[in-house]
Amino acid sequence: MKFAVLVFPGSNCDVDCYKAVEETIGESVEYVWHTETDLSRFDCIIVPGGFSYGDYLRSGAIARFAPVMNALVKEAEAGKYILGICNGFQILLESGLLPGAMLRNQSLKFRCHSSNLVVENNQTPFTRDYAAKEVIDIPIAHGEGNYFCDEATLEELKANQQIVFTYETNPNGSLLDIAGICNREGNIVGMMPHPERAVNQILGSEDGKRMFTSILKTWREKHGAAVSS
Amino acid sequence: MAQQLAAKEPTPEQIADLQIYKEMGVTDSEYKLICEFMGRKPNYTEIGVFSVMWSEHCAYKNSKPILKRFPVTGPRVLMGPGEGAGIVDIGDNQAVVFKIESHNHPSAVEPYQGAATGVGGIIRDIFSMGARPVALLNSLRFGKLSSERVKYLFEHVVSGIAGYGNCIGIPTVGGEVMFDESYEGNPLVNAMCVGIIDHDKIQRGVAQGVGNPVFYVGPATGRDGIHGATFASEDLTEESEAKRSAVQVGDPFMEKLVMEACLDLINSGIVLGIQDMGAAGLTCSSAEMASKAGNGMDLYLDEVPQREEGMTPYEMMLSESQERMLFVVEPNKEEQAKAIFERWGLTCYKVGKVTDTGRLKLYHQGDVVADMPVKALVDECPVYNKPSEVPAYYELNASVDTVGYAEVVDLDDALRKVLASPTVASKEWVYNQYDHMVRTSTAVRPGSDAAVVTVPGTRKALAMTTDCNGRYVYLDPEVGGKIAVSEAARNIVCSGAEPLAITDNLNFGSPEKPDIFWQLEKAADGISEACRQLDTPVIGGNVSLYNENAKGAIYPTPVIGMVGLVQDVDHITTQSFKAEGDVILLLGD
Amino acid sequence: MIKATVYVTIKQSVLDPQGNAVQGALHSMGFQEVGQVRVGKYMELTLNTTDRREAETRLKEMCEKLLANTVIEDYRFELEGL
Amino acid sequence: MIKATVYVTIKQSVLDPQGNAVQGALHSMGFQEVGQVRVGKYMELTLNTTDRREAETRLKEMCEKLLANTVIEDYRFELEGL
Ligand SMILES: Nc1ncnc2c1ncn2[C@@H]1O[C@H](COP(=O)(O)OP(=O)(O)O)[C@@H](O)[C@H]1O
Repeated sequence: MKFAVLVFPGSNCDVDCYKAVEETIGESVEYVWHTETDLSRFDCIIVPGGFSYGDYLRSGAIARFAPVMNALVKEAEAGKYILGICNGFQILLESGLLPGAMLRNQSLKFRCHSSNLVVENNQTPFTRDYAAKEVIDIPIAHGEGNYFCDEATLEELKANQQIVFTYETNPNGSLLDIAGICNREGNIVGMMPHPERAVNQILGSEDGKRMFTSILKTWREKHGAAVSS
Repeated sequence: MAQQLAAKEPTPEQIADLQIYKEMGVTDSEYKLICEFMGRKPNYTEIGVFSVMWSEHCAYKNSKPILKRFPVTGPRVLMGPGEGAGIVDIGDNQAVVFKIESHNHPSAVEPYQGAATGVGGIIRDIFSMGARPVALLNSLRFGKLSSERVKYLFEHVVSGIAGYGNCIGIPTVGGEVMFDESYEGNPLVNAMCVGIIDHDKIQRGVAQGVGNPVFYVGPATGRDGIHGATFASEDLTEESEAKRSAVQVGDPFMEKLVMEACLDLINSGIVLGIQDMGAAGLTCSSAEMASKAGNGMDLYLDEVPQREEGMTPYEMMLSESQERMLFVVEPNKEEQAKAIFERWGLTCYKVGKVTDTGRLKLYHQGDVVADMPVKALVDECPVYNKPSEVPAYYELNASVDTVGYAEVVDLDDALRKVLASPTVASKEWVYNQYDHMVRTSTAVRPGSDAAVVTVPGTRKALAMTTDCNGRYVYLDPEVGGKIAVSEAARNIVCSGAEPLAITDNLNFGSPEKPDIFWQLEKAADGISEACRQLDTPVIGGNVSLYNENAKGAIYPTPVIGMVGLVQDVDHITTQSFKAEGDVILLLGD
Repeated sequence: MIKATVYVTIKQSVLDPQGNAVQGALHSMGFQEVGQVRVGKYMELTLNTTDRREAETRLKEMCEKLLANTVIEDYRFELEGL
Repeated sequence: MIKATVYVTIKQSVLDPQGNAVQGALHSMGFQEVGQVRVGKYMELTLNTTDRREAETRLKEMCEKLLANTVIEDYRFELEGL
């Protein structure tokens, strides 16, 4: 399975995502520069966290116009797996690949700490190795993670099981404690917490690992068990 | 045009007659000395350049005799004080690079930007050595939290540190915060950065090779912080409040790009010398780089990108616009360097060349607007041995009966009071605003004794801490200095690491006062003694003097930043009790 | 040259964390008369064009695409010849 | 009730990283005509008072103390009866 980690000017969790793929599932992974225009060789594309373009104006707003984003939209439509983490989630929202928008944390402060998430939907390609309603420990680190969408969208999210993770204790004021959502088809997941920071006991938690094993398992099933990498 | 701009500036004669140099912090005798080195009266640009090069901040003219006391060598020290940061061997061809620096005065005026640019500055010191910055720490002191101004300063300093470190993606893993009246109006904001480097990648700030081009990279130069370096060496007055509009604004996004591009440039192996433009920007970096190579430098100021129109040579040379670097490559490597920066969306500008004249020569709009001997700028600032005197309070305290105090009866109440004091209380509110996990190497997060950061690709880790109790140092500077180093060492050892070396930030009052100078001397003696005993040489540091307000000087606060080596991540230990029934032992007496 | 001024505000239906925080701070500072507070962005752009009509179309495009996020924000702008 | 509109802008001599980033983004999106961009704040406050004079004095105080950081920002405001 081939992973891409996008790199925008100001991305800073790109290295962490790359390492996480290597360490958890050992699949092939490549950095892809924001100027590239073809992502068709990849099976899963990770949009990492950080402060793309300094998060100036609104987080994710400027990154959305990078050339690589057209390619990302194309692969999204083709059903490739896409995971947006933190700033990556914000970019997916700004680009319209996921519905809604981010407001500043209610406290107006950046918050970085461990946080307990409830797995609301364990049927997505990224979450099938978790149990339904399982509580997992995945850290957060963001200043704008206060998820918002209008009522109609929220109803849709609920109706289609698009809410993937919620916070046990809401750290930012997000609607319905939302920590992560997916698109209707389920191939695109965006989340504020950082699974790539929870792949090793030395970092405090290993609960993020199963996001990577889940996606590998899904892909293998789809492509026949014979394919190993 | 050059004449026109210059016409608004005082002439060399006016500078002499009206003693304009004094406004720049140059004394009469220093001015005379400068005239001798120049062989004539300096013009406005030249005296400006001298004034910053001869400020305490750049020349350490009052503190040099103090710094001489420190032990600075050891079998593991690869680079001691003098360069951007010190470097210590950690085996396997790897080394740790670290340094602490203050941004006290800028933070008192504009806490968010002051603290943010302090972080930006120390990061540049680390990556300009060729190292990858892997962790940040900060040591903060404020007045009592009951005051509105202190709350404002505290809140904005913390968000400034967070704003910069989080954006650039270097985890802020530790530090300390203390509150005491003595820091009222004079907060201390010290930032430390730790980096990792391979031995063969170590860079120096030298302008090598006569004829080689000198490049500028980073954002355009504006009128930011003009005279910031001398400003930092003056007492805070009502007047300095009015100098506010010269506040530098940090752009961590820009620094991220500059950092990645510079590390790529260094890895490509084509850099001959590189230095950041810190205090006194272009002046300090160009003069120091030329001096270290024993060369001279010509700068073409028209080539310097400018943010504002009509900037004078004086303004360009003294600007403290942030996130800028100066570097030298061979002429045939120019295109390669440009391509590396372009990939990061940056432009580098050829602004000068290395010469064999031993002079710093500035060209602007067709004229030579300044021509100064490099050696005089960098090495010839007079060093002062200030008078020192035992303060009256010290003798008074020495005679106080410390045994006769009433015994504490209500221990519960006493404990509660101690725990409730902001200095002792949990600092979670602070460090939860810092991204302390990015780079996924943080093995021990803030909240324990020292933070521990793993060294990628090895079983090793680095433990790091900052410590100082200004009250102890005030009561007895020598003992207090020893305590600061020892406390840092205990924090390191308790994390499973062997202490390697320290960096220090000497935050003191005005050295012109004999009792303050005495504090400085004694504290340095204490630090030196502890460092000798513990085999932790001083590999770099920073001096911040004149931390005074109307009520007097701050507590003498020599902040110690210490780094230790954990040989194997399995040796990492943390503070918390682990399991019921475990035995608790008390070590020491 | 045309000078454009763009105002971006958070929609009435959306909670404005910054506005609430400012309101709270003003109250605690004794400015009890302060009712609702909304915090938005104010941008000044110079446009190298003299064609006002075109400037208007282009600016609208900039706002829709980048300057405002219409999921949560409203915008309006003014143009002024220089 | 009085409606106050406050405009906070970064002083001309002070670097505006956000403005620069927006300018760069607009250029790369093909809006070449965009010259300088400066990003500031725009606030709307309702004031529970009818005394315009007083509102003015009080608002000035709010700006100086909280709404603007006068070290690096300028502000101006408008008042309007509701
Ligand atoms: N300014 C700061 N930045 C980051 N971490 C901090 C800061 N201040 C305190 N900390 C962290 O909080 C913890 C407790 O700090 P402190 O109360 O000073 O305890 P100690 O006396 O054990 O150092 C330490 O882990 C320290 O690194």
